[in-house]
Amino acid sequence: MHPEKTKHAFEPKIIAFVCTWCTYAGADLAGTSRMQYPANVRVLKFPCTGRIDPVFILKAFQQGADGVLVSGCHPGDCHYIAGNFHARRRFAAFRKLLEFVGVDLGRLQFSWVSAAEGGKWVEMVTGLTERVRLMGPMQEFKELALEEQWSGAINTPELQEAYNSI
Amino acid sequence: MHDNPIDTSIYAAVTEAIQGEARRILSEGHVAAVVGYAAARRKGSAQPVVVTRADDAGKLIFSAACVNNLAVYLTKARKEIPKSGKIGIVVKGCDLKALVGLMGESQLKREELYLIGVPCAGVLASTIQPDTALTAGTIAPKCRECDAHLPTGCDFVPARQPVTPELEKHYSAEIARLEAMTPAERWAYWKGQFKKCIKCYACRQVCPFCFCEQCLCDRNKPQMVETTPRPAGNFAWHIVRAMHLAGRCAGCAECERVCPMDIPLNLLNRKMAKELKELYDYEAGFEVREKGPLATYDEKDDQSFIK
Amino acid sequence: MQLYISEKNLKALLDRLIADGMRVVAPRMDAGTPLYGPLTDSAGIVLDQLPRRSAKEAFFPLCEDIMSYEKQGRKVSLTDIDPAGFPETVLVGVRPCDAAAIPVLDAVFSWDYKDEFFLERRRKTTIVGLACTKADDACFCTAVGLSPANPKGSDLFLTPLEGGGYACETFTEKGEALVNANRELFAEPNGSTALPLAEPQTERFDLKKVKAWLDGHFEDPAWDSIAVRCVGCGACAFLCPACHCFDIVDEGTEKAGKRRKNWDACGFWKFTHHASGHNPRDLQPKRYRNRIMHKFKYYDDKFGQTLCSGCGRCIRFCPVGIDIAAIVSEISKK
Amino acid sequence: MSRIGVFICHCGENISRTVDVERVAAEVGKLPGVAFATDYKYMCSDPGQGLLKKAIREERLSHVVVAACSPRMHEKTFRKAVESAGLNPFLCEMANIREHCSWVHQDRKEATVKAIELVGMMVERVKKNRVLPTITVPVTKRALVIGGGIAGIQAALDIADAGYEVILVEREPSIGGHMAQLSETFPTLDCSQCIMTPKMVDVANHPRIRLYTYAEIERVEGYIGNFQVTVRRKARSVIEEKCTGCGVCMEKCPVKKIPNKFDQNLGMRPAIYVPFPQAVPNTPVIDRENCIKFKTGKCGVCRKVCGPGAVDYEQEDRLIVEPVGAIVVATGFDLYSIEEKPKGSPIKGYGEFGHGRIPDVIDGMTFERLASASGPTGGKILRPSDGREPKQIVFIQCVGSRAREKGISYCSKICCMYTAKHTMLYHHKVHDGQAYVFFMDARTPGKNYDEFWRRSIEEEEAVYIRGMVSRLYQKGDKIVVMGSDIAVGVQVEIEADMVVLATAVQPQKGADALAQKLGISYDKYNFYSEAHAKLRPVECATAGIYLAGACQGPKDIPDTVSQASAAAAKVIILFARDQLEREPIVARVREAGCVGCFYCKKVCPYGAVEEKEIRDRQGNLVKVVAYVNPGVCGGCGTCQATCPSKSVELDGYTDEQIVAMIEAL
Repeated sequence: MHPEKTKHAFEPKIIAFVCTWCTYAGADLAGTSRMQYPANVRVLKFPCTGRIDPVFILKAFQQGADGVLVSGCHPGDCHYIAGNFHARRRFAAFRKLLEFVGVDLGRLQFSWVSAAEGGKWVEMVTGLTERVRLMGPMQEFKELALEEQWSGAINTPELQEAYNSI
Repeated sequence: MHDNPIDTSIYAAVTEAIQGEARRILSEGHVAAVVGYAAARRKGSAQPVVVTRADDAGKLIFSAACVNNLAVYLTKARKEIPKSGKIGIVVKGCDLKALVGLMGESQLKREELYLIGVPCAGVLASTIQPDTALTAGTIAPKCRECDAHLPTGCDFVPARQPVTPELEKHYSAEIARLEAMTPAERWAYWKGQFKKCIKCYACRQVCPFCFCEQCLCDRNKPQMVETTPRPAGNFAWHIVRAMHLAGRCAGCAECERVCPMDIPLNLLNRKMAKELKELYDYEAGFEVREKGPLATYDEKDDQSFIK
Repeated sequence: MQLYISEKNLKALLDRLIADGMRVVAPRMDAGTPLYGPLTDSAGIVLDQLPRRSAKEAFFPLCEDIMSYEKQGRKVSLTDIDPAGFPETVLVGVRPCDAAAIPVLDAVFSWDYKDEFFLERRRKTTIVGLACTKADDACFCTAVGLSPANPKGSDLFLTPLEGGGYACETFTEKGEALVNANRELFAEPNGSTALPLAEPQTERFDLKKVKAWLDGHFEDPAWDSIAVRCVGCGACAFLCPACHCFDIVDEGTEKAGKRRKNWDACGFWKFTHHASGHNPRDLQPKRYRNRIMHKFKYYDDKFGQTLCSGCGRCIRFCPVGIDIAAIVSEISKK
Repeated sequence: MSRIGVFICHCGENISRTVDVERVAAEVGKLPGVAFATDYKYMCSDPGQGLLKKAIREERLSHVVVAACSPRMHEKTFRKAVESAGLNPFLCEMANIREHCSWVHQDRKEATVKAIELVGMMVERVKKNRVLPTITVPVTKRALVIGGGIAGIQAALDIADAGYEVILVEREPSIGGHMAQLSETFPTLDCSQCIMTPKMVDVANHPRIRLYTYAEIERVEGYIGNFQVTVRRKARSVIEEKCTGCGVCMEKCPVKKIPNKFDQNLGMRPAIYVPFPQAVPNTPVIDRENCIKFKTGKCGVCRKVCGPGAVDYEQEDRLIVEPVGAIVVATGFDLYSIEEKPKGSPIKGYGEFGHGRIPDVIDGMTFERLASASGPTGGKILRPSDGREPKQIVFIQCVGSRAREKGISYCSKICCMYTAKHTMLYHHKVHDGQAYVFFMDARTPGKNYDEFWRRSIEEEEAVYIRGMVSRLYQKGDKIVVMGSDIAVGVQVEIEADMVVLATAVQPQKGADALAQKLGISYDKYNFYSEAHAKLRPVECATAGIYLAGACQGPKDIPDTVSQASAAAAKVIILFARDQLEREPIVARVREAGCVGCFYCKKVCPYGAVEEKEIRDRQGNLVKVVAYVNPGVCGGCGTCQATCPSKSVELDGYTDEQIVAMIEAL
């Protein structure tokens, strides 16, 4: 018997960028422990949070992510000594930039999840999914992607349909 | 208020001093060339010039129309400037900060430069006709919060003291205004601005720190940033640009000055500078530092935003 | 046909066109910058400033889709953009320098290959020109043989009058059709004299002499000194009413995307960069030389026209103060 | 055009129970570039791998995606299979549809959709994968062993006996560790020192073991086969090469009353001392905090009496760099001291047991010292407070361990057995005494362990009371222990003369700091994490580093010794090769785009980035660009994320691969 599943009107698309040593392993642990969490998340594995270029976060939003989770090893636990320390600064700056251009930071979550923290992984994914579900779809980048310069715009029914669908 | 004149009377004497020094270092063979400003056809206008002969030193000027940051001619736009020997360069205080940054990023060597510093009371804003008098209303926004009227650490600075009235700070006020908005309002503001962008890349080409030979945004395998000047691609470009300059830009505001679409690009740079100052107590351009704030870390860095 | 239209009626005309579903494109303020764009009502029109970008984008957009692709399984479906879908447009408030460049562009877009994207927009657009009463020292239309009152390229041309309103003259069927459909908004000329027109200060270039020099000086040390300051952006080409180079890019993902046509600029390093890594225009002076050559020699060689209408945008907005008027004037004296 | 093969694993029912694997195969089979898609019960099995290899050959596959468990589990398996079928192993990727999908979702539809997308992402990624050649690096055939307890000693001896040089580093002045402190050992009751000291001497005499005692690890750089370890040799103030170990200095030292940590502070030692008589090396160390010479500048007796002139007050810490190819970590454990709550410790404290307040409440290790013939009481069980023999003694088990509410949920594993041993030792020494044990369960799995435990009850008359102690307090010279006997269901109150607490086994202090230097992971208690709980219990996830003993989790001596030998075997296996193949996940510089800003060099944690001059044919300097030494590169990719022009790229995680995945969403 499975517990009854609540159906939601909006299922957000969540992309997670994680390091392979801690958070990916933590997510594996959540699996081996048979913990349950929303199926909205798609995990992209990196060697280290140090490898995560802010452009990827931007790209994820542009490609239709409603929420982005970035997670790696706790400070001091980096398999590569200091990758997460560099990442921490990079992300601290980048989120300020995103905030300044009007991205609601509720959609962008950073966390440290160690290989031992399967539960924390579940908590992070569930928390972000639920928060973004309440916030609704990330309209801004989707609208932007459909917008044309006035001079190049053509008013086709397909375009209108695409607009209406978001 | 806005038509309060700003005293630029020292510029004549500064011009004379620059010419004299350029003539001396060229004729004595200290430098192979001097990068400076020269008058151009339009009334009151100035443009960058490379002087290689002492006889041409008289072409050099300094005026409120000498807006360019010439640092760009020492890096990527350098190809046509004589390679051998020291280069002399005319620098305002704001330009000097870029040079300092470039030294930290292994792009320039101090010993290969002869710095002619300019005591500067300010230059004209980008949309102002070059023959306009400098006033509180026509001065470039960056000059309103200038903290480097007199460049330091130069090889030569004309002994003149610019008179610099206290002006209302433009960027701090704009940052505060935007910060007070809701995310949706800020998004709408920037969307409106970025929509105008035509991807002429003038901002990139004049930036002393955009010295990459191949810009990431020009690459197509993979295409990290769309090259089309549509709203989506424009937004991405400006975010990437601001992020790449974070911790490096010292506020010469060339990007904003040259933008033919009046996009307030330096506002993004100043916001990032403000954040990095608050987070890591770092300000670009004051001393040659090997590592900028995003090339280093402290184990105790703030991580209140990380769960 | 010579008529008079008051400022009020001009606005009424625009509002009526808009209400009828016509796209009315005119200069208006866009986030603080004067730019051409579709009006939602006549109140937004801004006629006292030269728009930052030229009128060419009404025919040659900054960026346009020309095709889209979508993969479904192993099938790839391609959809062409049908120019028939382009909207009927009235382009209002076009200054002589902008309007004059448009027929010049007809030549290149209908030469061997007929560019339906450009030509269909041309067919569907009525151009309402406007004489200039102001000029700054970057303006040089008179230097290339045009003038602040030259109606070249306009279907309908407006000249501001003393005491308000405009003298209105039609030059084409399209212009006449626009007037006839809204005849009651126009009146017979009332005898007012035109406002004093602008007088750009640049002396007229001897374009023949300029071309003659260019013919013989592909290699010349002058290029180095002219372009030593050029930093290689595209501002001049993008603001120019006559520059028309474009780049075609595919954008999208493995699944779906668009083929797009974007403005390009010969000042860019990438413009002639070969896939091999070789770049025949390896240094900035060679790129800037192409800009001058194209405007005053190549286009003349091919179409007998000059690719410059003297709007002065490239002078005003060159980040490093390159002044094409000064350069061409210099050449004409050689 | 790629010809990708996609293989969807059922994992028995582990995946197929939740994910419609046939549907996944059908859907991804439609993706452009996918030439073959199938599902199979167990992809990792022999027939599964056979299927994969057959398809590669018959379908002329160019790339492979295996959708199964975590790549952390089987990536190597499938890459090896792919390689044996003639494809470059790095053209194979795994989609994790078990740990990240079927095991964490219950809704079949959602899980199937997710699985299709996860596989789709990997299909797009693998299209951008490049052939990566394996990189070979030389192996430095010397090992570092950290910790000189029984684990470190065993590992060092085994490796050295196999013919390789070993550097053994011990923090304390002598090797021996906790085992040297023990009295007798379960389940045989042989004297700990009798079996330990010969091994210590073996270490000291071994021609291939270089022993650094009173030394700590300062810094670890490099990677498997090629570590550079900086060892800090703390100033001993005695020159080891000169000292003969005669002991005159210790006799003459005017400071005598310093509590000896080795004796759990019950015995005393001088300021110049060896921790115990059988110490190896038998070279004293000056405790500078308590030495009069160092405190006041006066004295200097030890230098005066030292014949060989070995005492050197000016000695300073020395940093020694040792190149090694493998590292065994054997830092052992410590007993949780409930009198003080260590900073950052998850344990909340056991104030109710009076440890530290009531002198005759001691921990198990203190009891060991009391029972040891070489201990402070010469092997007599005497109360620390008044030196009387306790006639009633209470042992309390699981103090700290298995107490989730206190912060530790694990079992310390050794306490049941050592408490049983303590009751026996007590009974042997205090014939008229009575031992009581409060316990939750007796955990005695091990050869002859249960027999041993039963003996303590049946033959040695210990009274085992199932239940926990709620409170104890001092009453006159007695300690009143109040507890419950849940077997009978009554409250019990015992007036004891001494109470022994079996406190939890914890990692050594500073275990986390050492892990950070080594770049190995650890759990929330600071026990070091093995690469796989079952199949790689000795290896760390960081290649070239191995674990032995209680630093990985509570262990008794036989388990510790077994693991130490296992770790040694792993090291010997590594050293059996001259060249080591390493994963070619390294950064490479695209010199054409590099402008030499050296941001990569600034952020590289390995110092792998060098400056390289590019010259034209005439020899003129064109530019200076970055060069990544593939042997030193750790493969984190921080350089690429930092490089403004993306002119450095991490193989295996290129921007193209990552963007392809993002775009597949």
